[in-house]
Amino acid sequence: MQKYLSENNLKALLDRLIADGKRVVAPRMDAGTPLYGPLANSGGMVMDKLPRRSAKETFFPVCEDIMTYGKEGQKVNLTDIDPSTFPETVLVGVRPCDAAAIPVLDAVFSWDYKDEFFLERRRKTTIVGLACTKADDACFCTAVGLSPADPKGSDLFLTPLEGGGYACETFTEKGEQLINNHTVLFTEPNGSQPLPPAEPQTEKFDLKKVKKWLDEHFEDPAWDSIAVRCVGCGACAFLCPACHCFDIVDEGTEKAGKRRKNWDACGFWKFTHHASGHNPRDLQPKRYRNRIMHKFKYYDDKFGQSLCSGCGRCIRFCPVGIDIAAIVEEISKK
Amino acid sequence: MSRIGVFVCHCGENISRTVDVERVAAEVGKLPGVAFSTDYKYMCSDPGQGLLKKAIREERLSHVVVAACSPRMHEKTFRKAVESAGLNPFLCEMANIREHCSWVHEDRDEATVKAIEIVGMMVERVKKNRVLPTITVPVTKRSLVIGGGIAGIQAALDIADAGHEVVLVEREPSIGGHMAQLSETFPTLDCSQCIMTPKMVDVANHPRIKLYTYAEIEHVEGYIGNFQVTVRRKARSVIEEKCTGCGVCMEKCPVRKIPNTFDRDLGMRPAIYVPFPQAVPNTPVIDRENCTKFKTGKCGVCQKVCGPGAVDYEQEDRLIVEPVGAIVVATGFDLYSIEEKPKGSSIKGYGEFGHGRIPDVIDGMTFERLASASGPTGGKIMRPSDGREPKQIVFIQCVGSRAREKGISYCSKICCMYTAKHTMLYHHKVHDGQAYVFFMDARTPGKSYDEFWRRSIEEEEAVYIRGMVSRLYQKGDKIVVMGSDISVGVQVEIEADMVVLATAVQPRKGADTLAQKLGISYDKYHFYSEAHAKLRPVECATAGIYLAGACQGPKDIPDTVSQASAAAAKVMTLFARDQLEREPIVARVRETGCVGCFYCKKVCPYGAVEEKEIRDRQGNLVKVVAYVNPGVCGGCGTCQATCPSKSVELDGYTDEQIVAMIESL
Amino acid sequence: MTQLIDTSIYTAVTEAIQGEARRILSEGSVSAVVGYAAARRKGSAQPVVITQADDSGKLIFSAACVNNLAVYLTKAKKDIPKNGKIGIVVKGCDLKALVGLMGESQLKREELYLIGVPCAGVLASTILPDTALTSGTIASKCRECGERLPQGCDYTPTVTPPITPVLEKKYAAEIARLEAMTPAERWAYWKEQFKKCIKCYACRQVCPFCFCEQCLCDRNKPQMVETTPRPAGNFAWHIVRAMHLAGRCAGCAECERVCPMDIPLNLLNRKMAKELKELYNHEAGFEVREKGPLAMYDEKDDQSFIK
Amino acid sequence: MHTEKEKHTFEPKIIAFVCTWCTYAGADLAGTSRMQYPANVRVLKFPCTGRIDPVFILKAFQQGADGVLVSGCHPGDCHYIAGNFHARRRFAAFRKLLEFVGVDLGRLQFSWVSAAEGGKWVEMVTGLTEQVRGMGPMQEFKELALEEQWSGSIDTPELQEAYDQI
Repeated sequence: MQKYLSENNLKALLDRLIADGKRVVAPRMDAGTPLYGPLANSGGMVMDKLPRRSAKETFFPVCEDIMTYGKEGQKVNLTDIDPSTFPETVLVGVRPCDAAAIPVLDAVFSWDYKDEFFLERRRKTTIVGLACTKADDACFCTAVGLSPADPKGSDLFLTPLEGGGYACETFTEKGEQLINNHTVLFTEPNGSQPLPPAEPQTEKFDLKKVKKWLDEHFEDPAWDSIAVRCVGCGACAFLCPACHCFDIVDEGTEKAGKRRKNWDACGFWKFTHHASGHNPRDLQPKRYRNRIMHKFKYYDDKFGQSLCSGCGRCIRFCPVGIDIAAIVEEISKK
Repeated sequence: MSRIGVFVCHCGENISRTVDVERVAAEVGKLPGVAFSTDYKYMCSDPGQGLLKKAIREERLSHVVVAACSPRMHEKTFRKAVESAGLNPFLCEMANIREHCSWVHEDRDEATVKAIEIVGMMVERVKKNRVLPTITVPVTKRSLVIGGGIAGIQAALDIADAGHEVVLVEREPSIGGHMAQLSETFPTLDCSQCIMTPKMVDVANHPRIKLYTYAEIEHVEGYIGNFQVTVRRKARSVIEEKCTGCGVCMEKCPVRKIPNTFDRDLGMRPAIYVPFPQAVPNTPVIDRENCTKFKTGKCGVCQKVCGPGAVDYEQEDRLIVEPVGAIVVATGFDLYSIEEKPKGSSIKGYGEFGHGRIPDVIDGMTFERLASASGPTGGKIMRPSDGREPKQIVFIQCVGSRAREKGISYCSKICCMYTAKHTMLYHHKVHDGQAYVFFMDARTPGKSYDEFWRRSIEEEEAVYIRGMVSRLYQKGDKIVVMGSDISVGVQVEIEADMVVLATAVQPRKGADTLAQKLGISYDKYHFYSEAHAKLRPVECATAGIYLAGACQGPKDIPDTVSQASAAAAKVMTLFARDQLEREPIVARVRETGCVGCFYCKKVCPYGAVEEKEIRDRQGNLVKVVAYVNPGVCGGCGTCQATCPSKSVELDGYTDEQIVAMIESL
Repeated sequence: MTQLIDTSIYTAVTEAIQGEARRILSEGSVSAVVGYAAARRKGSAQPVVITQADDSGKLIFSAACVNNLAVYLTKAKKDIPKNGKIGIVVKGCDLKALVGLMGESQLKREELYLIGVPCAGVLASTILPDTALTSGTIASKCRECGERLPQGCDYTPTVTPPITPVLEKKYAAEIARLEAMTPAERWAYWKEQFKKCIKCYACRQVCPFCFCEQCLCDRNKPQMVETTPRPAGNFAWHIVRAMHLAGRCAGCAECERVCPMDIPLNLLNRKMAKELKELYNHEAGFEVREKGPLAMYDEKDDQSFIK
Repeated sequence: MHTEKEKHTFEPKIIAFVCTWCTYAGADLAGTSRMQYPANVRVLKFPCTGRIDPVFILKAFQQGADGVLVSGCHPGDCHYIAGNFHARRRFAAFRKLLEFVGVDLGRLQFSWVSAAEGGKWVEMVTGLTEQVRGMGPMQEFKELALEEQWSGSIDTPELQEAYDQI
């Protein structure tokens, strides 16, 4: 289905959704930083900035409670969290790199164990994607086979038009539903041309070749020279739209507390630290190698694609300037 | 899961009057981990302790919380009881629901709720308590005594007589201290030298006393039972082993006009000298500052005349390390010097009394030397200025003491008595003389003390004037003393021939430096601090170090001797065992986490933190970490609060225990 | 009005660093040199460790050389082989951190070969590395920098840093602004900031003083600080971090630069530095000190806050 | 004789961190002297104020304390020679930090209470309790504990500003 949505109608749509009791999540400013977050009304939406963190947290929050415990006398009471209470959500203004990563996460959260926390949020969320018209030199979606106008992962995809407003295209029932529920706001296409898409780094990686090298080079001196500078923080993994490792922690007191699921990162020293004190990934190059391996080999081995959508966040925000695009490019040339 | 037993004490009615103890026991009984909870009339009584022990056995209790009085009162009692029932004593905690609850609150409901929370907090704490083994350290059964005055002499003799070796260190060339300078002593007026010198000789002859005179403490390492003390033996320039004490060197020394400090500069001595004829050891020392040989390189008379060849101009200071298990500090006092203000001191001088400016204004110790039969005047009281016998003499008490505005607010304790003694000595020697005493109060609490003081007035005709001296000045060869007699409210003016000031007793100069070497604390005047003013008056807070005499505070001879013997007794108690047990509240380093920043070492008040190398099996250095010597650690926990990674932990007060308590609230 | 900042000396500085690195590596007086190298994106730089004299040409210095390389010499960073003497390129602010590490027994001066950089300032952010250094893009720390020429290095290129325009002191102004607020307003401010925190620990990992092998905040027996990135745990984490750095922080502001959530972390450190300066006259500097202000005391310390 | 006790709507929770040698003993003395003070305080005993980690103060507030009292030996009286001197610096710095992040320092009190100052202990506890009672509950940390990261709040000042513009 193809429609036209004016900027004002987009705002009206969001306000109507909010009025309907839906949770509308869109890029907004949080204490000076663009982040995806729930809106009280459409006025808070910021469409021209790539949110600092990816859209994954809509389904896979930074931290979520999965169980609570309480002690009553000698008795311990456990209470599960009921995912059915999660709100109906519309996620608006998702960039193609973020949206494309969502099906990647779907695969991982449902292949053997069905993660109800993730899946329930996923079921209840309609994703409205937004094509990019700007790119910087950290962007590399095109290099991993996506594009600034790729609707992958979106239920409804918006493309900014030269004459203002957006061309809307639906890709799923959810997307059609959204239009059908608010037909007055969506008009027929008016022939205005899309704004020229952004032009990120265009040279496409030969991911097959990269994978082949990775298959054969678990041990290689290159890892040291690549990752010697890595300081072991989790910025790359936490900003990444596709990284999905988490840690389960129990927090609280003797009396009461919660079991929580928190984001985790393979760059952390503690990530593979055994209770015995042994750490198989004792040095940072081994940890960084895992990041590359997971993205371009392990995930591919299992699901037949890579775990990177080229958003470039890890490049922009790596404290020590590690550039995954440069690394993959170098590997592909080996 | 722990099986905690909680015992709530009624303390007769002391607790149960305000706190519903049954409710406390019932509520706490519901807490996870509590297997047994009861209340009882008197937990500290025999049946109470019996109840505790029985419950430990029958209920297989793993931890115990006794909710009763302050742990300061009965923690030891209950830990002992727990231990006798087979549990580690440190698995027992007390919840203070008396001093901190029932006694300070009236509202029964509020107090009960508070008691439940206090006990609950201790339940959470005790869950995290660990078995702590008692720490044992070996004891070196040798003692160091610092200071060879009457306090040090008495302590050294007592300890040595009990069969233990003593190292006695004295800064001056001879032992004897201030007591050797005194003429006669109150309240019996026996001659100080007569009772003192035999003790000095005993020290010299004692097979178990190693005497270092003209020596100072350089450095102290170690801890109770295991100190390593470095003693600096200053160069005497006379080889003690060779010297026979014949005294020829002193006779022949061409330099003769050096004021003798022992005689308060009233007499003269040569450059090679013993401070006084009865000195122990009787080995002279060369005063290198005044010796011609040392000043010009010429002379060398003493060496030429010395038969045994004991004079050694090349001698250097020697450092000797002595291992000891206990230290008695008996460094004594100095008299408040009123002619000059000590540098950096907040104490203000008494310029108005003219001491140091008017030659016949002297202090009490100078008067002692004048009155001493072995003193520079042979016991004749005469004026330093012209040698005339003073007919009118004024004694001024509380010079420096009890004068907050001048910086010393304490009472020097001995001045009332020695001034009374001075008036008597004066009256005995100058029959037609008249003594006046300006005083604030007469403080004479001691056996036969008040009688002695009364005697000075009633029999020895001293005139006591209650009031302070406002001004004092020289007029011809007289000293005019102006003051007020506040008992009758009139101004008094006396034309005196001599004025004697009862100056304040102060700690030795450098007392703070020594304290820092020893790691003991001192008060704002630099008197050393005892561990407890009433119950531990001879121990320092630093284990294994004891105090004797005026270094702790002004004291007369009987008190000094008593304390010296008490300190000796404490040393003997320590030496009665081969191994020393101490409370295992000490810090431990978790070496895996330690990064060796040594913040712990920087803040440790005890110097208990050492650097320890961790090596792998091949002997390669892996890292340097902190190590806390459990014998030295005082258990304050400052290291843990400072450690960035919390890699040092104070047993008994671990983060786990404290966080559990906070989280219980 | 934005002013361009003169960074023309960086060409000479780059050449000098290359020459010195080549010399010490070929002489064998150091086993490695930690410095900066150009990276893929235009204008970008990243830390590099070179061990061969032939690689010396890779070394650069530019306004994008933002990192404090001192972090690579700490125990938390086990990946740099620390056998023998190591050469390191330091700006004035980085040197202060190295000096602090020496005072905390983490480094020995004789095991380092310091190549000092006369500095005209670096960028506040390298999200877009190909950015000119101006009064608008310069790092806040450089605005109030008093150490453009590091002191006591083994080698410092003989170029004089250009006179930089006097810039408004942003930290001082921001601290003053916050101090003027009511406690409730300050709380609201920090709450919004800390709420963004995702506990990626970039702040900790780049901090030269966070050299603990096991961070207190990673421990769970007991859990001193909630590890979950929720507002409560975040607040605790940043307070504990600021407290642990009080009196130690050398002011390199790396924590703030690397924070992907733009939390003004260095404000906390600067505030503590300001207080410790006022209370105990302590300031991070070029001289190795045995004890920091919170590892010592004076009997006369201020206690007006104690009843 | 019982005086009629005033009933308050808000009873603050006060957590006290004290050293065992001085303040704990001082509080014992208040007990043996049968002095009266509000029942709001819960006392945690430490060997020395030198052992008190700033994190404990933070924990206490997070745990719901409305006021925190830290008390130890007067300078020079430390049983451990200098623990309280180190503590003094540490807390001088820490309170500045807490103040800077928006904790009202009216809720955090430091004092020296010796073993002889039962009266001063009563004064400190009573004073802080009444002061905190006047300030009301310490909401900040409690609210923080209830907030979840992922939900985001929809009324930040920044958003409010954006909303206001439309």
